[in-house]
Amino acid sequence: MAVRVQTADFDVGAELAALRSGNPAVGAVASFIGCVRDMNEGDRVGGMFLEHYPGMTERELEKIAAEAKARWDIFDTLIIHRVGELKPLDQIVLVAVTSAHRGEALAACEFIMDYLKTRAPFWKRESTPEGERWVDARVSDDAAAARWDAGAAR
Amino acid sequence: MAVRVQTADFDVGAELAALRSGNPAVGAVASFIGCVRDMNEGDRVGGMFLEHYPGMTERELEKIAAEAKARWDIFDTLIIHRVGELKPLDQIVLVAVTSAHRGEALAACEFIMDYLKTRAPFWKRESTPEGERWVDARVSDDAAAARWDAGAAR
Amino acid sequence: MSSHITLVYLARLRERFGAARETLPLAGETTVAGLLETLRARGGEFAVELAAGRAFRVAVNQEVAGPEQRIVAGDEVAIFPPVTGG
Amino acid sequence: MSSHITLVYLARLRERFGAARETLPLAGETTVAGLLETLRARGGEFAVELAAGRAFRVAVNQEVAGPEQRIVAGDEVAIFPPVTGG
Repeated sequence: MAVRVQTADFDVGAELAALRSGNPAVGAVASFIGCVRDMNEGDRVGGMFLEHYPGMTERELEKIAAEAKARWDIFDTLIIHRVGELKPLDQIVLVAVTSAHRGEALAACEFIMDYLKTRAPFWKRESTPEGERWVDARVSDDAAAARWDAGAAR
Repeated sequence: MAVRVQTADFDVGAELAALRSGNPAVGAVASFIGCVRDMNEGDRVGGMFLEHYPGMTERELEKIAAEAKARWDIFDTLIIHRVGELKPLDQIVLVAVTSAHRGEALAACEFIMDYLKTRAPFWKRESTPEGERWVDARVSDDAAAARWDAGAAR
Repeated sequence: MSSHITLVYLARLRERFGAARETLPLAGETTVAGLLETLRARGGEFAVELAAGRAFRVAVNQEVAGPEQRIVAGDEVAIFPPVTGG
Repeated sequence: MSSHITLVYLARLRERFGAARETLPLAGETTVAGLLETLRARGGEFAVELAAGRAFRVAVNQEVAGPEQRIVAGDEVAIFPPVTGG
């Protein structure tokens, strides 16, 4: 149930290997990597700054991980989220879940990402040719997270 | 849309980095790793042999990848499946999907895994304390794949 | 015993209000709604950004809070835009 | 021009039939159902494993095929258990 908020990049291969290492009951590792895109809302993005609310961020991520653990039959979760200056192609976030079976691992991974996008206190400020701008929250992110609240069948 | 069937292990970090390398439009990388468990159906598994149908295997995996590409707004897919002798903790399969957005990448990744389990010609023979046995197909795998045929809403 | 609360402003609101945090005296207790009323009464960016209908969130002691949430001395109250991480 | 088909047996059926592949003469054409009838007529493991109600699959030229699928000389016909990969 590790949660890390850091400016440094992360090594996906090493993180996934560590998450399942030594547990031969793990049959499934689902993971998601979020990356900085060079375009958003039709504008070219040269880079971004990711701000967060230290303290609350870690608490929210731990709550999200605990909720996933309570909802699905999974072994372990990993959430790494970067903050600070990031440029296109950089990795922003890694979410990984181990389970005996793929359905649980994949569902929990998606659940964590949907909640992370709507609940964890991160804010993106993008650099575009027109200057810097704070990214507005996406309605589709709220809708994605609301699915889980409604107990939507998968 | 790379498909590889091989006896050798694979480097997840390097594969995922290569899949998205140089494409700054990629905002999401969803991936799934299947691993050999040391228990199945209540028996201890010391190892397994994975047989396939050379030629048909590659064709089926390419069809599955093409179907995913047709159904979701994704950039690229990678399917690596190992065959031959495998032991607990070994990696068996890697499925990875890149997209601009996480929902498409995660859905396509799950779709590929569900179809791979029911359509691609692989067969597992496990070594247990009682000897070798061929693993029977799981009804839950057929059900998981059938979801997509029914056009189930996600 | 502190008789103050700490306000934390984040992201766009930090820029608008020109401060990352401030300390506010608090005698007794108030609510999130009461605090917002106090801040709006300052006028300027506070009145604009915290107007009814504007999209912002409040957390008390790092837990998201609704308008009825009680605030007492020593609390940390954060005000921030809807989140956009990941 | 070949007047044979190639049969491919995989996994458990390869072990049961004691062969990974065999060549069968074929004059004209048949169907998957017709071929299965021919194989069952051999008796032994073929009759047991290919009996109606047993779980197996057939692919003609590496495409999964139903009972009505036509088979002509030169075709590769594989018979195998339900798949269990990944």
